[in-house]
Amino acid sequence: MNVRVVAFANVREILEGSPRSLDLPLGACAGEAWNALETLFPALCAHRSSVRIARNGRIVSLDESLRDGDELAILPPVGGG
Amino acid sequence: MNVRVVAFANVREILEGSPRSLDLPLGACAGEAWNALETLFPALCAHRSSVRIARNGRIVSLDESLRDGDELAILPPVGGG
Amino acid sequence: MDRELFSIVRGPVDPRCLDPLASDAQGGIVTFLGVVRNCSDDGLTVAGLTYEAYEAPALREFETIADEARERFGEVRLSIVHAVGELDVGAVAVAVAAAAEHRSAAFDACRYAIDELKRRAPIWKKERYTRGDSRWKSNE
Amino acid sequence: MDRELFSIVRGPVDPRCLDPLASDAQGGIVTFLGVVRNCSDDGLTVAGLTYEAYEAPALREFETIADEARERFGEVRLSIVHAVGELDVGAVAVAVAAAAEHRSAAFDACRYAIDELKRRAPIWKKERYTRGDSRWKSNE
Repeated sequence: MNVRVVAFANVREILEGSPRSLDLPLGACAGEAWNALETLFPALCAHRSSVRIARNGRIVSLDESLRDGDELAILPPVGGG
Repeated sequence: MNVRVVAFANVREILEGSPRSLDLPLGACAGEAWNALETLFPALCAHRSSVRIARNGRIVSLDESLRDGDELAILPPVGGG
Repeated sequence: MDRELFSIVRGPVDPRCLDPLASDAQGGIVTFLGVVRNCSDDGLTVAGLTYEAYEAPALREFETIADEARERFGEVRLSIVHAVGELDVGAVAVAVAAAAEHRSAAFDACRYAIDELKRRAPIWKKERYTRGDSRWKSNE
Repeated sequence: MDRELFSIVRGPVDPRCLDPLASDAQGGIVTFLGVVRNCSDDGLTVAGLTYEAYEAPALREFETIADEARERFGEVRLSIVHAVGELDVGAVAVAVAAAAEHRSAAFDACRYAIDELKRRAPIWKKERYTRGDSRWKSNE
Protein backbone atom coordinates (compact mmCIF):
# COMPACT_ATOMS: atom_id res chain seq x y z
CA MET A 1 0.00 0.00 0.00
CA ASN A 2 0.95 3.58 -0.42
CA VAL A 3 0.74 6.53 1.98
CA ARG A 4 1.33 10.18 1.25
CA VAL A 5 3.92 11.86 3.49
CA VAL A 6 3.78 15.48 4.48
CA ALA A 7 6.30 17.09 6.81
CA PHE A 8 6.97 20.49 8.29
CA ALA A 9 9.76 22.78 9.38
CA ASN A 10 13.17 21.12 9.88
CA VAL A 11 11.78 17.66 9.05
CA ARG A 12 10.32 18.99 5.81
CA GLU A 13 13.75 20.31 4.91
CA ILE A 14 15.30 16.87 5.47
CA LEU A 15 12.73 15.26 3.15
CA GLU A 16 12.87 18.07 0.59
CA GLY A 17 13.18 17.00 -2.99
CA SER A 18 12.14 13.45 -2.21
CA PRO A 19 9.01 11.71 -3.47
CA ARG A 20 6.24 12.42 -1.01
CA SER A 21 4.78 8.94 -1.02
CA LEU A 22 5.93 5.83 0.78
CA ASP A 23 5.33 2.20 -0.14
CA LEU A 24 4.58 0.05 2.89
CA PRO A 25 3.46 -3.54 3.50
CA LEU A 26 -0.30 -3.91 3.82
CA GLY A 27 -1.35 -3.24 7.43
CA ALA A 28 1.84 -1.40 8.41
CA CYS A 29 1.63 0.88 11.40
CA ALA A 30 2.78 4.49 11.85
CA GLY A 31 5.98 3.37 13.57
CA GLU A 32 6.92 1.19 10.62
CA ALA A 33 6.35 4.15 8.31
CA TRP A 34 8.68 6.26 10.46
CA ASN A 35 11.32 3.51 10.38
CA ALA A 36 11.08 3.35 6.60
CA LEU A 37 11.58 7.11 6.44
CA GLU A 38 14.58 6.91 8.78
CA THR A 39 16.17 4.32 6.53
CA LEU A 40 15.72 6.62 3.54
CA PHE A 41 16.77 9.78 5.46
CA PRO A 42 19.17 8.95 8.30
CA ALA A 43 19.17 12.60 9.39
CA LEU A 44 15.67 11.94 10.74
CA CYS A 45 17.10 9.83 13.61
CA ALA A 46 17.87 12.95 15.63
CA HIS A 47 14.18 13.88 15.55
CA ARG A 48 12.76 10.50 16.52
CA SER A 49 12.02 11.43 20.12
CA SER A 50 10.55 14.85 19.39
CA VAL A 51 8.25 14.37 16.40
CA ARG A 52 4.61 13.39 16.51
CA ILE A 53 2.83 11.55 13.75
CA ALA A 54 -0.61 12.48 12.42
CA ARG A 55 -2.74 10.19 10.32
CA ASN A 56 -5.19 12.09 8.12
CA GLY A 57 -4.76 15.17 10.29
CA ARG A 58 -5.13 13.52 13.71
CA ILE A 59 -2.23 12.74 16.04
CA VAL A 60 -1.81 8.97 16.44
CA SER A 61 0.46 6.66 18.38
CA LEU A 62 3.18 4.70 16.61
CA ASP A 63 1.13 1.49 16.75
CA GLU A 64 -1.76 3.02 14.76
CA SER A 65 -2.48 0.91 11.67
CA LEU A 66 -2.35 2.71 8.35
CA ARG A 67 -4.45 2.25 5.24
CA ASP A 68 -3.73 2.71 1.59
CA GLY A 69 -4.15 6.36 0.64
CA ASP A 70 -3.63 7.76 4.14
CA GLU A 71 -1.95 11.08 4.66
CA LEU A 72 0.89 10.70 7.15
CA ALA A 73 2.17 13.96 8.63
CA ILE A 74 5.46 14.34 10.50
CA LEU A 75 5.15 17.12 13.08
CA PRO A 76 8.18 18.52 14.89
CA PRO A 77 7.64 20.58 18.07
CA VAL A 78 5.39 23.49 17.17
CA GLY A 79 6.35 27.17 17.15
CA GLY A 80 3.24 29.14 16.28
CA GLY A 81 2.39 32.56 17.60
CA MET B 1 -12.35 84.05 50.93
CA ASN B 2 -13.79 82.48 47.85
CA VAL B 3 -13.41 78.97 46.40
CA ARG B 4 -14.60 77.69 43.06
CA VAL B 5 -16.82 74.60 43.27
CA VAL B 6 -16.93 71.93 40.59
CA ALA B 7 -19.07 68.82 40.87
CA PHE B 8 -19.80 65.75 38.79
CA ALA B 9 -22.57 63.30 37.98
CA ASN B 10 -25.53 63.27 40.39
CA VAL B 11 -23.91 65.88 42.64
CA ARG B 12 -23.40 68.20 39.69
CA GLU B 13 -27.09 67.83 38.89
CA ILE B 14 -28.02 68.88 42.45
CA LEU B 15 -25.86 72.01 42.16
CA GLU B 16 -26.92 72.79 38.62
CA GLY B 17 -27.92 76.39 37.95
CA SER B 18 -26.27 77.62 41.15
CA PRO B 19 -23.31 79.98 41.31
CA ARG B 20 -20.19 77.87 41.21
CA SER B 21 -18.30 79.82 43.85
CA LEU B 22 -18.59 79.69 47.59
CA ASP B 23 -17.76 82.41 50.15
CA LEU B 24 -16.07 80.97 53.23
CA PRO B 25 -14.40 82.41 56.33
CA LEU B 26 -10.67 82.79 55.95
CA GLY B 27 -8.93 79.51 56.86
CA ALA B 28 -12.02 77.34 56.46
CA CYS B 29 -11.43 73.64 55.85
CA ALA B 30 -12.93 71.30 53.23
CA GLY B 31 -15.49 69.96 55.72
CA GLU B 32 -16.78 73.47 56.40
CA ALA B 33 -17.12 74.04 52.67
CA TRP B 34 -19.15 70.83 52.39
CA ASN B 35 -21.36 71.90 55.29
CA ALA B 36 -21.98 75.27 53.60
CA LEU B 37 -22.97 73.46 50.42
CA GLU B 38 -25.32 71.13 52.35
CA THR B 39 -27.03 74.17 53.87
CA LEU B 40 -27.55 75.64 50.40
CA PHE B 41 -28.55 72.28 48.84
CA PRO B 42 -30.13 69.94 51.41
CA ALA B 43 -30.33 67.18 48.78
CA LEU B 44 -26.56 66.80 49.20
CA CYS B 45 -27.03 65.23 52.66
CA ALA B 46 -27.73 61.84 51.13
CA HIS B 47 -24.29 61.92 49.46
CA ARG B 48 -22.26 62.97 52.50
CA SER B 49 -20.87 59.52 53.21
CA SER B 50 -20.09 58.63 49.61
CA VAL B 51 -18.45 61.70 48.09
CA ARG B 52 -14.79 62.57 48.18
CA ILE B 53 -13.44 66.11 48.05
CA ALA B 54 -10.54 67.22 45.88
CA ARG B 55 -8.66 70.45 46.39
CA ASN B 56 -7.03 71.70 43.19
CA GLY B 57 -7.35 68.27 41.67
CA ARG B 58 -6.01 66.19 44.59
CA ILE B 59 -8.19 64.20 46.98
CA VAL B 60 -8.04 65.71 50.50
CA SER B 61 -9.50 64.91 53.89
CA LEU B 62 -12.27 67.07 55.36
CA ASP B 63 -9.84 68.83 57.71
CA GLU B 64 -7.70 70.14 54.83
CA SER B 65 -7.43 73.93 55.03
CA LEU B 66 -8.51 75.85 51.96
CA ARG B 67 -7.11 79.03 50.43
CA ASP B 68 -8.69 81.82 48.51
CA GLY B 69 -8.97 80.86 44.84
CA ASP B 70 -8.86 77.09 45.40
CA GLU B 71 -10.82 74.76 43.16
CA LEU B 72 -12.92 72.43 45.29
CA ALA B 73 -14.26 69.34 43.46
CA ILE B 74 -17.07 67.14 44.75
CA LEU B 75 -16.55 63.58 43.50
CA PRO B 76 -19.25 60.93 43.84
CA PRO B 77 -18.29 57.24 43.43
CA VAL B 78 -16.69 56.83 40.02
CA GLY B 79 -18.10 54.90 37.08
CA GLY B 80 -15.57 55.04 34.28
CA GLY B 81 -14.93 52.27 31.77
CA MET C 1 9.22 55.36 23.74
CA ASP C 2 6.87 58.36 23.73
CA ARG C 3 4.19 56.97 21.50
CA GLU C 4 2.14 56.20 24.56
CA LEU C 5 -1.15 58.07 24.58
CA PHE C 6 -3.22 59.23 27.55
CA SER C 7 -6.28 61.02 26.37
CA ILE C 8 -9.90 61.90 26.98
CA VAL C 9 -11.87 62.41 23.79
CA ARG C 10 -15.34 63.76 23.09
CA GLY C 11 -17.49 61.06 21.50
CA PRO C 12 -16.57 57.43 20.76
CA VAL C 13 -12.93 56.31 20.93
CA ASP C 14 -11.46 55.33 17.59
CA PRO C 15 -9.35 52.26 18.49
CA ARG C 16 -6.90 53.12 15.72
CA CYS C 17 -5.57 55.85 18.00
CA LEU C 18 -3.78 52.99 19.81
CA ASP C 19 -1.87 51.85 16.72
CA PRO C 20 1.26 53.99 17.29
CA LEU C 21 1.99 52.00 20.47
CA ALA C 22 3.49 49.15 18.43
CA SER C 23 7.25 49.05 18.03
CA ASP C 24 9.79 46.65 16.59
CA ALA C 25 10.95 45.58 20.04
CA GLN C 26 7.54 44.65 21.41
CA GLY C 27 6.29 41.20 20.52
CA GLY C 28 2.93 41.29 22.28
CA ILE C 29 0.22 43.91 22.18
CA VAL C 30 -2.91 43.40 24.27
CA THR C 31 -5.85 45.73 23.74
CA PHE C 32 -9.00 46.12 25.77
CA LEU C 33 -12.03 47.86 24.28
CA GLY C 34 -14.97 48.68 26.52
CA VAL C 35 -18.07 48.87 24.35
CA VAL C 36 -21.51 50.29 25.24
CA ARG C 37 -23.83 47.30 25.73
CA ASN C 38 -27.50 47.25 24.81
CA CYS C 39 -28.47 45.86 28.21
CA SER C 40 -27.75 47.09 31.73
CA ASP C 41 -26.58 44.79 34.53
CA ASP C 42 -30.11 44.97 35.97
CA GLY C 43 -31.70 43.98 32.67
CA LEU C 44 -32.91 47.29 31.28
CA THR C 45 -32.58 48.08 27.58
CA VAL C 46 -29.93 50.74 27.16
CA ALA C 47 -30.20 53.51 24.57
CA GLY C 48 -26.75 54.86 25.31
CA LEU C 49 -24.34 56.15 27.94
CA THR C 50 -23.24 59.65 28.86
CA TYR C 51 -19.78 60.01 30.40
CA GLU C 52 -18.23 62.96 32.16
CA ALA C 53 -14.72 63.32 33.55
CA TYR C 54 -12.71 65.57 35.83
CA GLU C 55 -10.32 65.77 32.96
CA ALA C 56 -6.90 66.92 34.18
CA PRO C 57 -6.98 64.70 37.30
CA ALA C 58 -8.28 61.79 35.21
CA LEU C 59 -5.36 62.11 32.81
CA ARG C 60 -2.92 62.26 35.72
CA GLU C 61 -4.53 59.09 37.08
CA PHE C 62 -4.03 57.35 33.70
CA GLU C 63 -0.33 58.19 33.83
CA THR C 64 -0.03 57.07 37.45
CA ILE C 65 -1.67 53.76 36.58
CA ALA C 66 0.78 53.29 33.70
CA ASP C 67 3.72 53.99 36.03
CA GLU C 68 2.39 51.44 38.51
CA ALA C 69 1.99 48.86 35.75
CA ARG C 70 5.63 49.34 34.77
CA GLU C 71 6.72 48.88 38.39
CA ARG C 72 4.71 45.68 38.65
CA PHE C 73 5.15 44.07 35.26
CA GLY C 74 8.44 45.43 33.93
CA GLU C 75 9.09 47.17 30.68
CA VAL C 76 5.68 47.77 29.16
CA ARG C 77 4.16 50.64 27.23
CA LEU C 78 0.56 51.67 27.78
CA SER C 79 -2.02 53.86 26.14
CA ILE C 80 -5.31 54.74 27.81
CA VAL C 81 -8.08 56.66 26.04
CA HIS C 82 -11.54 57.34 27.47
CA ALA C 83 -14.58 58.95 25.88
CA VAL C 84 -16.78 61.67 27.37
CA GLY C 85 -20.17 62.88 26.14
CA GLU C 86 -23.01 60.86 24.68
CA LEU C 87 -22.28 57.40 23.32
CA ASP C 88 -24.61 55.10 21.45
CA VAL C 89 -24.83 51.35 21.94
CA GLY C 90 -21.84 49.73 20.23
CA ALA C 91 -19.56 52.74 20.67
CA VAL C 92 -16.13 52.31 22.26
CA ALA C 93 -16.10 54.08 25.65
CA VAL C 94 -12.59 53.15 26.69
CA ALA C 95 -9.53 51.70 24.99
CA VAL C 96 -6.41 50.42 26.74
CA ALA C 97 -3.39 48.97 24.97
CA ALA C 98 -0.28 47.43 26.49
CA ALA C 99 2.80 46.49 24.50
CA ALA C 100 5.62 44.43 25.93
CA GLU C 101 8.43 42.18 24.77
CA HIS C 102 6.45 39.10 25.83
CA ARG C 103 2.73 38.55 26.05
CA SER C 104 2.43 37.82 29.75
CA ALA C 105 3.44 41.34 30.83
CA ALA C 106 1.21 42.84 28.15
CA PHE C 107 -1.84 40.89 29.39
CA ASP C 108 -1.12 41.69 33.04
CA ALA C 109 -0.52 45.40 32.39
CA CYS C 110 -3.63 45.82 30.23
CA ARG C 111 -5.82 44.15 32.79
CA TYR C 112 -4.29 46.10 35.66
CA ALA C 113 -4.84 49.37 33.80
CA ILE C 114 -8.53 48.83 33.04
CA ASP C 115 -9.24 47.45 36.52
CA GLU C 116 -7.58 50.46 38.18
CA LEU C 117 -9.14 52.95 35.76
CA LYS C 118 -12.59 51.68 36.69
CA ARG C 119 -11.76 51.79 40.39
CA ARG C 120 -9.99 55.15 40.60
CA ALA C 121 -10.26 57.46 37.60
CA PRO C 122 -12.60 60.45 38.18
CA ILE C 123 -15.02 59.53 35.42
CA TRP C 124 -18.79 59.07 35.71
CA LYS C 125 -21.37 57.26 33.63
CA LYS C 126 -25.10 57.79 33.19
CA GLU C 127 -27.12 54.99 31.62
CA ARG C 128 -29.92 56.19 29.37
CA TYR C 129 -32.71 53.63 28.94
CA THR C 130 -35.00 53.18 25.95
CA ARG C 131 -38.01 53.53 28.29
CA GLY C 132 -37.01 57.17 28.76
CA ASP C 133 -35.27 57.59 32.11
CA SER C 134 -31.61 57.55 33.00
CA ARG C 135 -29.45 56.75 35.99
CA TRP C 136 -25.90 57.43 37.21
CA LYS C 137 -24.06 54.13 37.68
CA SER C 138 -20.96 53.77 39.79
CA ASN C 139 -18.53 50.88 39.69
CA GLU C 140 -18.89 50.15 43.41
CA MET D 1 -23.03 34.63 16.64
CA ASP D 2 -21.21 33.54 13.49
CA ARG D 3 -18.95 36.49 13.06
CA GLU D 4 -16.20 34.50 14.70
CA LEU D 5 -13.26 33.99 12.37
CA PHE D 6 -10.74 31.14 12.31
CA SER D 7 -8.29 31.67 9.55
CA ILE D 8 -4.76 31.18 8.25
CA VAL D 9 -3.64 33.91 5.89
CA ARG D 10 -0.62 34.32 3.65
CA GLY D 11 1.45 37.30 4.75
CA PRO D 12 0.85 39.63 7.70
CA VAL D 13 -2.47 39.54 9.54
CA ASP D 14 -4.54 42.71 9.15
CA PRO D 15 -5.96 43.19 12.67
CA ARG D 16 -9.07 44.81 11.20
CA CYS D 17 -10.20 41.31 10.21
CA LEU D 18 -11.14 40.95 13.90
CA ASP D 19 -13.54 43.93 13.87
CA PRO D 20 -16.71 41.95 13.02
CA LEU D 21 -16.44 40.14 16.35
CA ALA D 22 -17.98 43.11 18.19
CA SER D 23 -21.68 43.02 18.96
CA ASP D 24 -24.13 45.15 20.90
CA ALA D 25 -24.36 42.57 23.70
CA GLN D 26 -20.62 42.29 24.34
CA GLY D 27 -19.14 44.95 26.58
CA GLY D 28 -15.53 43.82 26.59
CA ILE D 29 -13.27 42.94 23.69
CA VAL D 30 -9.71 41.83 24.40
CA THR D 31 -7.31 41.50 21.50
CA PHE D 32 -3.84 39.99 21.38
CA LEU D 33 -1.49 40.79 18.53
CA GLY D 34 1.74 38.86 18.23
CA VAL D 35 4.23 41.02 16.35
CA VAL D 36 7.55 40.01 14.79
CA ARG D 37 10.28 41.42 17.05
CA ASN D 38 13.64 42.72 15.85
CA CYS D 39 15.52 40.64 18.40
CA SER D 40 15.47 36.91 19.17
CA ASP D 41 15.28 35.52 22.68
CA ASP D 42 18.96 34.68 22.43
CA GLY D 43 19.87 38.21 21.39
CA LEU D 44 20.32 37.89 17.63
CA THR D 45 19.05 40.62 15.29
CA VAL D 46 16.05 39.28 13.42
CA ALA D 47 15.38 40.15 9.79
CA GLY D 48 12.02 38.38 9.75
CA LEU D 49 10.15 35.16 10.41
CA THR D 50 8.84 32.47 8.11
CA TYR D 51 5.80 30.52 9.27
CA GLU D 52 4.30 27.33 7.92
CA ALA D 53 1.18 25.50 9.04
CA TYR D 54 -0.52 22.16 8.64
CA GLU D 55 -3.50 24.18 7.65
CA ALA D 56 -6.68 22.12 8.00
CA PRO D 57 -5.62 20.57 11.34
CA ALA D 58 -4.46 23.99 12.57
CA LEU D 59 -7.87 25.50 11.81
CA ARG D 60 -9.57 22.61 13.60
CA GLU D 61 -7.30 23.25 16.58
CA PHE D 62 -8.32 26.94 16.61
CA GLU D 63 -11.99 25.91 16.78
CA THR D 64 -11.31 23.33 19.48
CA ILE D 65 -9.49 25.96 21.55
CA ALA D 66 -12.44 28.33 21.15
CA ASP D 67 -14.84 25.60 22.29
CA GLU D 68 -12.69 24.92 25.33
CA ALA D 69 -12.57 28.64 26.16
CA ARG D 70 -16.37 28.74 26.11
CA GLU D 71 -16.55 25.74 28.43
CA ARG D 72 -14.14 27.38 30.86
CA PHE D 73 -15.12 31.03 30.73
CA GLY D 74 -18.77 31.07 29.72
CA GLU D 75 -20.36 32.89 26.83
CA VAL D 76 -17.50 34.32 24.85
CA ARG D 77 -16.82 34.74 21.15
CA LEU D 78 -13.37 34.20 19.71
CA SER D 79 -11.52 34.87 16.51
CA ILE D 80 -8.08 33.45 15.80
CA VAL D 81 -6.05 34.36 12.72
CA HIS D 82 -2.47 33.26 12.02
CA ALA D 83 -0.11 34.22 9.24
CA VAL D 84 2.01 31.88 7.12
CA GLY D 85 4.83 32.78 4.75
CA GLU D 86 7.52 35.41 5.14
CA LEU D 87 6.95 38.22 7.62
CA ASP D 88 9.10 41.27 8.21
CA VAL D 89 9.88 42.76 11.61
CA GLY D 90 6.82 44.64 12.87
CA ALA D 91 4.33 42.44 10.99
CA VAL D 92 1.44 40.85 12.87
CA ALA D 93 1.95 37.06 12.94
CA VAL D 94 -1.10 36.14 15.01
CA ALA D 95 -4.24 37.94 16.14
CA VAL D 96 -6.69 36.66 18.75
CA ALA D 97 -9.82 38.51 19.84
CA ALA D 98 -12.28 37.56 22.58
CA ALA D 99 -15.59 39.33 23.14
CA ALA D 100 -17.73 38.79 26.22
CA GLU D 101 -20.39 40.55 28.22
CA HIS D 102 -17.84 41.42 30.90
CA ARG D 103 -14.12 41.99 30.64
CA SER D 104 -12.93 39.23 32.93
CA ALA D 105 -14.10 36.42 30.64
CA ALA D 106 -12.75 38.26 27.61
CA PHE D 107 -9.27 38.56 29.17
CA ASP D 108 -9.27 34.95 30.33
CA ALA D 109 -10.46 33.57 27.00
CA CYS D 110 -8.01 35.62 24.94
CA ARG D 111 -5.09 34.54 27.08
CA TYR D 112 -6.18 30.92 27.08
CA ALA D 113 -6.49 30.95 23.29
CA ILE D 114 -3.03 32.35 22.58
CA ASP D 115 -1.39 30.15 25.23
CA GLU D 116 -3.01 27.02 23.79
CA LEU D 117 -2.36 28.06 20.19
CA LYS D 118 1.34 28.35 20.95
CA ARG D 119 1.34 25.03 22.77
CA ARG D 120 -0.73 22.94 20.37
CA ALA D 121 -1.43 24.38 16.94
CA PRO D 122 0.56 22.69 14.14
CA ILE D 123 2.39 25.84 13.08
CA TRP D 124 6.16 26.32 12.77
CA LYS D 125 8.41 29.34 12.77
CA LYS D 126 11.85 29.97 11.30
CA GLU D 127 13.80 32.97 12.49
CA ARG D 128 15.85 34.66 9.77
CA TYR D 129 18.77 36.67 11.13
CA THR D 130 20.37 39.76 9.64
CA ARG D 131 23.74 37.99 9.76
CA GLY D 132 22.40 35.65 7.07
CA ASP D 133 21.45 32.34 8.65
CA SER D 134 18.12 31.09 9.94
CA ARG D 135 16.81 28.63 12.50
CA TRP D 136 13.58 26.80 13.29
CA LYS D 137 12.33 27.82 16.74
CA SER D 138 9.85 25.78 18.73
CA ASN D 139 7.86 27.01 21.70
CA GLU D 140 9.14 24.26 23.98
